[in-house]
Amino acid sequence: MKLPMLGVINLIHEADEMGQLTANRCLATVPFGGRYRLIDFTLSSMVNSGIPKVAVFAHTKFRSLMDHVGTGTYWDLHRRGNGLFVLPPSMEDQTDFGKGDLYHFYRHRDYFTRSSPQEYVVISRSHMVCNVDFAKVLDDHLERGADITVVCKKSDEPSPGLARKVLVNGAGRITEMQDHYGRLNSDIISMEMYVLSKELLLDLVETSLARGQDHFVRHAVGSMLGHLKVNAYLHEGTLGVVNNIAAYYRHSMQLLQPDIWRDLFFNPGPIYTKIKDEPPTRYNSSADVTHSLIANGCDIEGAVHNSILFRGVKVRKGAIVRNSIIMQNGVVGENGSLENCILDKEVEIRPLQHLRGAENLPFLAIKRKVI
Amino acid sequence: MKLPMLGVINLIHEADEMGQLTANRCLATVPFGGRYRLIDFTLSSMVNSGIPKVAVFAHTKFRSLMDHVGTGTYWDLHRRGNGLFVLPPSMEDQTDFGKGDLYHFYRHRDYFTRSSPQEYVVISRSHMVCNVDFAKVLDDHLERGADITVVCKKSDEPSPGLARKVLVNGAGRITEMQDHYGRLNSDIISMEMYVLSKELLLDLVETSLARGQDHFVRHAVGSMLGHLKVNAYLHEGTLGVVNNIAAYYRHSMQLLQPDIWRDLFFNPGPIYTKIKDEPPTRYNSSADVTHSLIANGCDIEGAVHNSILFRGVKVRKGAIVRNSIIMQNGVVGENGSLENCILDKEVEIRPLQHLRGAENLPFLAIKRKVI
Amino acid sequence: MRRNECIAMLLAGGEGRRLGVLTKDLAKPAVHFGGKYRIIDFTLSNCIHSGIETVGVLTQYQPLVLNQYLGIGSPWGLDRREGGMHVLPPYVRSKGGTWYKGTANAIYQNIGFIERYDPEHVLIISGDHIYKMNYDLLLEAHKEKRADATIAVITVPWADASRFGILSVDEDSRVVEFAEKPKKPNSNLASMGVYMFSWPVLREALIRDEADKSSSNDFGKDIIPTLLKEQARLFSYRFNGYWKDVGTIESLWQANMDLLDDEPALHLDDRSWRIFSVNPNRPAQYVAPHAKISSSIVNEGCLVDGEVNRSVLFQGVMAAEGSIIEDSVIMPGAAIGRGARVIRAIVGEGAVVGDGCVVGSIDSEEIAVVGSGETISLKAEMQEVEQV
Amino acid sequence: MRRNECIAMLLAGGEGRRLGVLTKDLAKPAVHFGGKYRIIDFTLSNCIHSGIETVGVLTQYQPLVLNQYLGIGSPWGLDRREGGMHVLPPYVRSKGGTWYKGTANAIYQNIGFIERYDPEHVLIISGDHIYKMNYDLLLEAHKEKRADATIAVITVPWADASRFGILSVDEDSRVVEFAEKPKKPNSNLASMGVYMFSWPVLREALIRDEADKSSSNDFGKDIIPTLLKEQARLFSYRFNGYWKDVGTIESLWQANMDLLDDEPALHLDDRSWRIFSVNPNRPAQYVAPHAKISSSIVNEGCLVDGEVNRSVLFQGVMAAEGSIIEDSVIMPGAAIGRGARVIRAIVGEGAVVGDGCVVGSIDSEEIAVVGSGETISLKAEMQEVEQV
Repeated sequence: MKLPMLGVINLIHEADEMGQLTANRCLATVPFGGRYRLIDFTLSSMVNSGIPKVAVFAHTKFRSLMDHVGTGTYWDLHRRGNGLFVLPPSMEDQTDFGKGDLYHFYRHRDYFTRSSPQEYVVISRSHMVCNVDFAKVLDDHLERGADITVVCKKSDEPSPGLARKVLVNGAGRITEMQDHYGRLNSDIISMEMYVLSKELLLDLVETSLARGQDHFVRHAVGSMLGHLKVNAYLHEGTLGVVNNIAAYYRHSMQLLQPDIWRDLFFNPGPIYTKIKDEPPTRYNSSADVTHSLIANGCDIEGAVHNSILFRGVKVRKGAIVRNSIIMQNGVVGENGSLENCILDKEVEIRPLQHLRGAENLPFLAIKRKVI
Repeated sequence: MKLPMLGVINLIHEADEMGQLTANRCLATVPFGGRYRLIDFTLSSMVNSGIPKVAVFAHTKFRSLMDHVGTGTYWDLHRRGNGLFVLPPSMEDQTDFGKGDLYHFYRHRDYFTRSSPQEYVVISRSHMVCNVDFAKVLDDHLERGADITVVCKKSDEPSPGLARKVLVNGAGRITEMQDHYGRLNSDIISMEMYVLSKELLLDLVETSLARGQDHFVRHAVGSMLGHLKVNAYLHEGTLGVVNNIAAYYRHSMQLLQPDIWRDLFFNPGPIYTKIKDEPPTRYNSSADVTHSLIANGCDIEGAVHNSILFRGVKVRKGAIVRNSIIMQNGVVGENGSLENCILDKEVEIRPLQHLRGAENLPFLAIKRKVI
Repeated sequence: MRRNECIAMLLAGGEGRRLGVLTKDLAKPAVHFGGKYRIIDFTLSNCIHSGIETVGVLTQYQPLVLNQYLGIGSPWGLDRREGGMHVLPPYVRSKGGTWYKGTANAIYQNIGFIERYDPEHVLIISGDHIYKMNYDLLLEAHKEKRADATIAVITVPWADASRFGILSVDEDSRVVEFAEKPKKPNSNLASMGVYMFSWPVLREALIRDEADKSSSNDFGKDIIPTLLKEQARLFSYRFNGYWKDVGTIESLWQANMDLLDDEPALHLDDRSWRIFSVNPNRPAQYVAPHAKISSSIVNEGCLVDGEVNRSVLFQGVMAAEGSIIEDSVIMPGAAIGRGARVIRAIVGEGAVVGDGCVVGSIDSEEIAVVGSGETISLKAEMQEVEQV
Repeated sequence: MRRNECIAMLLAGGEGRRLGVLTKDLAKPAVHFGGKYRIIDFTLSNCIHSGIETVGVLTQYQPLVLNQYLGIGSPWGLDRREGGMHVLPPYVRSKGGTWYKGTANAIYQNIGFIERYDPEHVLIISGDHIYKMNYDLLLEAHKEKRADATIAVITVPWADASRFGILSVDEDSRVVEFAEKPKKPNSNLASMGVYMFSWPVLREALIRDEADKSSSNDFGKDIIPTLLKEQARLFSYRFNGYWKDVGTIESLWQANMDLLDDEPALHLDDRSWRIFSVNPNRPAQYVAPHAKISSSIVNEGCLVDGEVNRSVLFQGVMAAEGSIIEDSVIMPGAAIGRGARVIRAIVGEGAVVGDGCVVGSIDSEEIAVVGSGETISLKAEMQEVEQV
């Protein structure tokens, strides 16, 4: 059942254009999908795939991360000898902060060398909203004798999120990789999940650093495409690249398609998150809710259409919520209205207040604001 | 049962002259007493006193801290709504690091304002090795109508550790406070445990910061001695001020007095620590152990006198250990000898190696060294 | 071990025969309630909110699901190093063993457990009731009166009084009469089955009761009447909140319906008195473009594509396109097919109401019940008709 | 739920009558062993190390301490979201309930539990034995032979063979004969009470065995002989490590003594096969200036001021100045007074051997026993003498 693979969720210098949503939290803990945080998707995928140990390489603003993941109980990672490790950046001196991720991999190398039995590693990010079976990826990796296997997604409709594009040849080998601002013309993007042997990883880390290179994907993988067999594994399921506001809004709204709801949350396994003891949601006699995703603990007296309500949101009498996302404990006062809005946690909209953003530029309210 | 008091263990700029022992860990997690870390004493005291919530204000090198305390399970602090919070320093920019503790208190003020029912706070450090009943301190604080109550220790025999001295008048009020390098002549030292109301604390934090002062004890307490009623509460039990090597060695060796062993570990409550699944200690047919403290998982074939062995230490045949402290998983090879030594975790002493430090300057071996 | 002022003993052995197919594999305290909870969640949450951190849970009938559900008490904050929650099934002793004979015998058999904690007071409660109560206030009243035992009481309609244990009390709230299900009640103060005892008094009463071969070993029938006869200091403590014994299909259904008023008598969304439960961890519920939901409670993981009115939907319920659910309770994981209609009914855990099927009727007095795991399909219905 | 290849059912109902005063309030699997452990720690640790994460623990006799000890299995890493450890006491069903009649009946009554996990194989083990075994290798052998059942066996001295279930096997390790405690054994291969069954085969065998009114519903006496008679594919799997059934005072004492050799047959300090346990959380042991300890095992929280030789001291034992402990086992929290001598003895949990008292003797064949919580004092000894 247990996969011979370690998990790493690498938060170091993760591409983040989320503006106010990451003012006081890291990208990994941005709330998503009514009750989750972005990191839940990758973390649950790893657990469901049978990966017994996962390390999160934290970097900045990770208090929310520590609070959210704790010792991993909610992901069933509270194992003897630990299943979940949150590793803060080592900070010998203040310049360490700006150094590339390979430098931090090196500082965390104990994690790899001490977890003896697992031979393989998957290095991932936290902002890919998906449900992946890494057991299949490892099978593919071994079957095709790859040095590195990159989980990729082929899509006609590009996500507004920032993603690295790859060029794949007929044999499924990656021949070219470019950062999101590159000009490469390809409909395949990297999901930033890299499977390789622990031995190769440690070799790449040390060799790259010795050459003065400190970026895992650009240097340790990208510059080695000619020397190493780097394969693409195409993920079939749904994917959201969530690292800017446009992508956040678009991929949130996609959850209102029942096929995507089912695919993301149940297939191949369930997505876990931190438990809160919210009661079920109450629909008042005057509630009018259609085409929406509603988390627990909401109390709805008004109208909600085409929207996502997180846990504990109150929509008062006569209020109308359209095409909006309201995070935890938000309140929409009587006869207020929202259209194309994203409210961060604990925002209160006063009675009779009307807010309207644009479909391609939603109105964003920061945490705990009273409007 | 529950005390109306929050606990804070403040690691920010904690006085630390422990040299190599804190090269890769914070003072709070320096191993002590065979199986504990320094922070265990204050943390267990708080829990045994009925303090329901404890925050640890972390600062540097706190990975070992996160690993050690986890979510507080071993201290029975894994409560609904959380009993233990490890709060990393917020780092908006890199200069935040050097700022005084009041600045960080301010950044963590949510912890005080959100834990509504508790009216009082105790602010402590991690390097005071003692077993204190904070319920008694709070009783004293309320009975005598103090603004701030400082837990103090009166002692004829000054600890080699760095401590703040205080002058106490006949009414038990503190009239003068000086840092360890001060010239104040007094046999009473501060145990750096300050009890005050949450309201006063928040007032002091904001007022001091607004005046450009950022040091809790020097500014918020010390400079207010004329304005506020700052009382001393004299602790009766044993105390070790452990923040330099001399104090570390001296207070460790004091544990070999059965009275101190009993007083520190059982009175008024037990000291908790992270559980490891070590087997009981094995004494071989050739073992010769006297006047020592031996943790679990040791395997002793040689001689151990007047020493402290942490968990999993092996003393091979013919080896002799005297007046020494050997931390977790240390190995003393056949016919080796140690006298007046402190070995950090996982040090291996080769067969026939002989090491000898001085009583007032023990030989110190760094973690994982093979000698 | 620090001395406990008060520990609780929770009677969770109820068989709940009158709940029929809903308790086939389930002890009554494990029956689902309120869209998310099991009945026992209420008393366990009451304990932790009242500062009682040592709770013995006495199980007997069908404890498998209940034991698994309770675990070591973590969901209720009762996984403590000292005290905490302990499940106490009957067990064989050196001289052989018996099942608990009555509520008093159940406590008698666990005197050893209670003595480990050396409490001053013992609270006896039952896992069958739905209410939010601060037992600490009961304890305060008990101590103030220097009572031997204090019985929590609630005012019931006179018409219902003969279904309860009825107390008559004097101006000082002291109990002067106690009658178990009296035909002609002298009062409408009913015992809630919540007793605060001084432990030495209870201990002695239990030992004497056990020695009395004619006793049925029950609190209401034996222990309380005997203490009253002996002029022990028995007091009543009046509770004014919502309280319900959900012993029948009708009352289980009604208690669920009670939650659906715009201003319900029992608030589940009270942040200072959260009802803790084992959380199912499902995604947010999905409401389809043409769904209608009103006056209802819906839990995580539901997918609603029909009309839901005055109903309670537990986690993972699927209500397909065109389905209508009214005045009903749909237990976890049940599926209601396309165009199916469920009215005045309880649909059990994992049950399936097939496309186009009809369960219950607005005109029926009785609540229709679909048992846990049952499947109702049009084909089966037609076959039944054919057989007639 | 993901399908489980193999789940374990652990029989922990043993009453251990022959352990006398040591099991008065304790099921046998909860008996202390090896300075820190309880006997059941070994099988539970074996399970998790072998990759078996679903374990049903069948309790019956005196389960209170055992239940509390087991909790939800966290110490053994068995508190899992799916599967994990479940304690299964006997319980009342709709038609009334009975205690487990025999080992096979205990499993029969929990067929419902097993089917929830839909396993391919079921491992039957007992909580009474001390050994470290990788059940995954047993499963591999079982699958390789495409066996219906595979029985773990160990070679015993011919002289002891008549105390065990004895198997005769052919070159292919197939079982050709099985005799429960034969007077004239044909082999010295003894069953360890560790059985790997293919679940469909076991399920059917249990149902048929239950229907047979003449059966004693025991694995060794009924299930295995019947399967053998029916020519089912029964194989043996040879185990070469340390294995001990600690059913008597003598064998419990001997198993503890086995740990004290400089090169013991059973290693407790094996980091790849840790024996997990509930850790007592006591300070490091204190050895006084004039103490002498050799060939012994001493746990946390002990305070040794005397001489300890060839003995096992559990957590929190106090051995006062001038005391002598030899060839003995001192259970948790026991206190040995000044100048007291304990020789060839087992001193129970929390017992007190007063100053100057003598327990046991080097010349005695039998192991002296001081019961849990008992106090032995010179005064009492003298009084006894006076009464004679």
